[in-house]
Amino acid sequence: MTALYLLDLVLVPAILLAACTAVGTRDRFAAVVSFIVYGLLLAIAWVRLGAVDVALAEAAIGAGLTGVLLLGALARMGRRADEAAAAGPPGRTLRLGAAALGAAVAAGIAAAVLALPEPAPQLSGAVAEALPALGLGNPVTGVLLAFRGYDTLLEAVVLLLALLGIWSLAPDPAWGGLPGLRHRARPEGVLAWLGRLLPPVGIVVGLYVFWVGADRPGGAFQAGTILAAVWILAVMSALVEPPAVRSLALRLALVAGPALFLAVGFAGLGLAGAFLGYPAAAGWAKPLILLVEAGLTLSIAATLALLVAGTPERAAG
Amino acid sequence: MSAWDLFTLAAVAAGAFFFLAGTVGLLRFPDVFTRLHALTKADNLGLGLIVLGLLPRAEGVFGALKLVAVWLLALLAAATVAQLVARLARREGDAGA
Amino acid sequence: MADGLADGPWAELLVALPLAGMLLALPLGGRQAHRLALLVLAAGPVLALLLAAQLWQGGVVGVALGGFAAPLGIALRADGLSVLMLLTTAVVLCATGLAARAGFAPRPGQGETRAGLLFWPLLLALWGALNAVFLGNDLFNLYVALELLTLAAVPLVCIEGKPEAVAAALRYLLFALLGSVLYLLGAALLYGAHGTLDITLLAARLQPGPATWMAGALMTAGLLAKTALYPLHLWLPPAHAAAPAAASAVLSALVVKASFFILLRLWFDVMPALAGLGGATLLGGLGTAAILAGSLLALRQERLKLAIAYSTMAQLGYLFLMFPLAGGGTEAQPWSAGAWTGGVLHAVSHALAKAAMFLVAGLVLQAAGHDRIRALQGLGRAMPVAVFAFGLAGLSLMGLPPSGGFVAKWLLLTAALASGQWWWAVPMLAGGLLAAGYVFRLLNPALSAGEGQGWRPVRRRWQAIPLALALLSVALGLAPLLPYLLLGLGRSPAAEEGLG
Amino acid sequence: MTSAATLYGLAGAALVGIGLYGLAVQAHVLRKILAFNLIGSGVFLVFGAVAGRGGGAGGGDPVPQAMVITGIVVALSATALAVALALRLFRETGRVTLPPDPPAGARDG
Repeated sequence: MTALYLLDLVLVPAILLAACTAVGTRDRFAAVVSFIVYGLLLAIAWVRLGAVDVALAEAAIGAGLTGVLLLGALARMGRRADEAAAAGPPGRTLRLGAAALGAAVAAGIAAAVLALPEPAPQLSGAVAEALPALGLGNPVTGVLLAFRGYDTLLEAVVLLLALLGIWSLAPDPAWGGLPGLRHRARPEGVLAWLGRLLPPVGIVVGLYVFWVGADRPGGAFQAGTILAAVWILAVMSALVEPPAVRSLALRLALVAGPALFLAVGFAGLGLAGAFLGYPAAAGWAKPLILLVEAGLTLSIAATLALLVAGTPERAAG
Repeated sequence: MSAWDLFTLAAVAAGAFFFLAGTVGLLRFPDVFTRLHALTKADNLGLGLIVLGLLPRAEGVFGALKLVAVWLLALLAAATVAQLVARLARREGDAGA
Repeated sequence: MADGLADGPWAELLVALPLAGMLLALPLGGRQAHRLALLVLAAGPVLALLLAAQLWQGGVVGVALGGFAAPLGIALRADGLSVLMLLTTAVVLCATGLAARAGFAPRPGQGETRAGLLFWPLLLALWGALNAVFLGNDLFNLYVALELLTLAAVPLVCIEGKPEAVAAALRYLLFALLGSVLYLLGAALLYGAHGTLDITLLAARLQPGPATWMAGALMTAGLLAKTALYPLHLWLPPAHAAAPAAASAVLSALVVKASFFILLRLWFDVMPALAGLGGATLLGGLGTAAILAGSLLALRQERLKLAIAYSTMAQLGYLFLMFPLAGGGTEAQPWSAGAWTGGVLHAVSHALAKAAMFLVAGLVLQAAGHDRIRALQGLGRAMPVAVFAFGLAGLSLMGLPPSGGFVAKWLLLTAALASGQWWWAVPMLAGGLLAAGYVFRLLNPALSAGEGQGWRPVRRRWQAIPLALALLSVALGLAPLLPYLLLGLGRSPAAEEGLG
Repeated sequence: MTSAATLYGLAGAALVGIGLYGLAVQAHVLRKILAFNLIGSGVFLVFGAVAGRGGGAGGGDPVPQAMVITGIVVALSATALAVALALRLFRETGRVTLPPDPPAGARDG
C-alpha cells in the first residue's frame, strides 16, 4: 500500500512534467513526443486507479493513435520556419493572462474534487447485480454494450462521422481514390521485414483482446485499435495499398458494426420489449453482445485505420 | 519469504538498474547513435530481467508465455525503431542534435 | 387516435431512423444517397407528430433504453419542449433537404461525386444528433449527442471546399471541442457528487455545494461557447456565412439551439438554484450585449450571408432573456410561464425564419453568382417569391405582428414589465428596431428598380421552399394556441398554474 | 486508495489548467489540438478519480470507466477531423495558424 502510494508520488509529477513539456517546449516534434510519453504514463495512472480497460484504451488510442496522427501531420507541415515561428514566442501579457486563467480553473476544479462526498455514491452495486443476467464477467463491457449501449452506438457513429468529415476534405478529382500519400520502403529493409513479421502476431493479439473482453479487460475498441495498428504498419511498410474510398467492400466494413448494433437494437423492441434491449431468456444476451462486438471490432479497425490514412488524394490505380 | 521470492526481487531489481542506466545514457550521451545504443541495449536487458523475475509468479504456463511474448515483441519493436531512427539521423546528418 | 399509434416507439425511432439512413447511404453510393435521405427526412414530421399525440394522450413520454431503468441505464424523455423542438427540426430539415437537391443531387449521367454523396449522410447524422439532444435525459449521453452534432456540422461548413470555409470550420471545431470538454468536466463532478447523471434523478438528489456550483459553472461556460453567446460568438458568423446555404440554414436555425436546449434543461430542470446567484442576470446581460452587438454588426455587412449570420448572433441573445424572466426563484411567479413560452416560441419562429432567409440567400447566390448586397438591384423582379419570403421572415425577426416573432417578443416584454424588471424591455425594443434596420437594408436594393445584371433564372418551385418556411414562421403568430398547450406539458406544476 | 484517487483527481485538475494555458498561448494549430487533448485527458482523469474513490479491490465504479472509454474514442475522432482540417488549411494557404480574427466588418470578394 505504502510502496504503491510512493509510486503515485513519483508518477503524478512525471505526468505533469510531460504535460508541461508538451505545452511549453519550442520544438514541435519534441512536444508531440512528450505528449506520447504523457499518454503512456497516464495509462499507468489508469492501472493505479483500477481501470485496466481505460488504461488499454488510453495507451492504444489516446497515446498511440493520437500521437501517430499528430506526428504524421507535423511531418507534412514541416518543421521549417513558418508564420507560427516567425511570430516569435507569445507576448508576456498573453502568457500571464493564460497562466492566470489556467491556474484559476485548475484551482476551482481542485476545490470541487476535494469537496466531493465520502464515500462516493456509485453504481458498481447496481452493475454487479445486473451483470449475471447478461452472462458477462467484465462490468465495463456490460456498461458499454448493454446498460449504456445507446452511448456506444452513438459513439460508433461519431467515429464514422469523423471519417466522413475527413473524406469530405478530399480534392474533387481524387474522390473515390486512395487515401494518403504513397508510402515507400525498401523491400529488403527492416521496416518491410517487420511489416511481414508482425501482422500475424498482431491479428492474434487483436482477436484475443476482443475475445477476453467479455470477461476481462479488453473489448471491441481496444481490439479494433490493435487490428488497425497492424494494418497501418503494413501500409507504412508499403506491403499493401489502402483501399480506394469508392470500394463497396470497404464501405460495408465501415458501417457493419453500427448497423449490426442498430439491427440488434430494433430486434430488442420485439424480443425484449425495449429498443437496445437483450432477450431475458437465459443464454441469449451473451451471444448477441458478442455478435455486436465482433461487428464493432471490424468497423472500428477499418475506421481507425482510415482515419490515420487521411484524405483521399490519389486516383485509384 | 521463499527462494522464488528472493529470485524475483533480485531479478527485478537488476532489471530496474539497467533501465536506470539506459535512461542515464539517454540523457548524458552526446549524439543520436550512442543514445540509441544506451536505450535499446540497456532497456532490452532490463525488461528481460524483469520478465525473468516475474516468471515464477505467473498464472500457469499460459501466463508465463504471455510474459515472454511481451519481451520478444518489445525486443522486435526496439530493434526496428532503432534501425529506422539511426538511418533517418544519418540521412539528415543532424546526428548531434 | 388509436391506442396502438400512441404507444409506438416514436422517440426511439426519431433517433434510430436518421442513423440507420446515414449508415445505409454510404454503401448505397452517391447516385442513390439523396433519394434515401429525402425518404427518411419525409418520415420526420410524421414521427414527431405521432410523438406529440403520445404526449398529448399520456403525458410526458419516458423510455428506459434496453429496459434498464436509470440510474443504471439511459432514459429518453419527451416533454412539451422536446416535442416542439423535434417538430421544428423535422420541418426545417425536410425543407432544407428539398432545397439542397439543387446543389447536392447528382446530375444525370454523372458518377458519384464527393459532395453529392457525403452531404446526405452528414445531414441525416445531424438530424439524428439533434433528435438525440432533444430527447436525451442523461447528461453524459447529451455530451455524446453534442459531439455527434459537432462532427456532423463541421464538415458541412466546408463541404464546398473553399479555403476560407476550411479556416472557419477549424475555428468552429476548436470552439465546439473546448465547449464540450468543459461540459463533460461539469458532468464528471456531478457524477462524483451524486452518483447519477440522469436529469430526473439528479434534480431530486441535488445538494448545493462547491462541486455542484463548479459543475454548473463549467457546464454553462461550455454550452455558451457552443451557443455562440457574446463574447464567445467569434466562430459563428464566418462559419455560418461560409457554409453552403442549405447547411447554413440548419446550422443557424437548429444546431446552435441544441446547446441552448441543454442549457435550459440544466438551469430549469437540474439546478434551478443556479439562477439565484445572479447567474440569471449575468446571462440576461450577455444576451443584451449579443442583441446589440450582433444587430449593429449585421447592419455593417456588405455580404448577404454574413449579415444573416450576424443576425443569428443577435437573435440568440433574446433566448437568454428567458433566464432572468422565467428562471430559478421566480419560477412560481405568474409571469414566468409567459416568459418561458415566449422564449421557446422565439427559438421556434427564429428557426423557421432564419432557415428561410439562408435558403433565399442560397437562391441569390445561384442566380447572381455572388451575394454583395449593393449589387442586388432588380432582384425583386427576377425572383419575386423568394424576395417576398425573405420579407416575411424579416417580419418575424423584427417582431412585427402578425408573426411568431411578435407573439414571442410580446410575451417576453409582458413578463419583463409584470416582473418589474423593465430594463430587459430596452434591449428587446432596440433589437427590434435594429432588426428592422438591417432587414430593410438587405431588401432595399433588391426592391429598387435598378437594372441589375443578367440573373440566371430560378424556378418558382425552388423559391416556394423558403416561402413555406417563412409562412410557417408567421403563422405561429396567428395560431399560438398549440405551442402554448404543448409547452405546459412536463413543466413543474407551479409554472403550469402561472399559465392560467 | 482513497487518498490516491484524490491525488489523481488533483492531477487531472492541474492538467486541465496546463491544457488551457497551451490552448491560449500556442499559435500553431497542431499545438492547439495537442493542448485540447491534454484538457480532455485531464477531464477523463478527474472522472476516473471520481470513479476510483472508495472502489476497493474491485476496481471502482465501472460506469465512469465506460464513459471515459467512450470519451477517449470521441476525442480521437475530433482530433482526427481537426488534424485533417489543419492539413487542408496548410495545403490551401500555406498557413499553420488560424487567421488572427474572423472578418468582423465589411469584406468584398
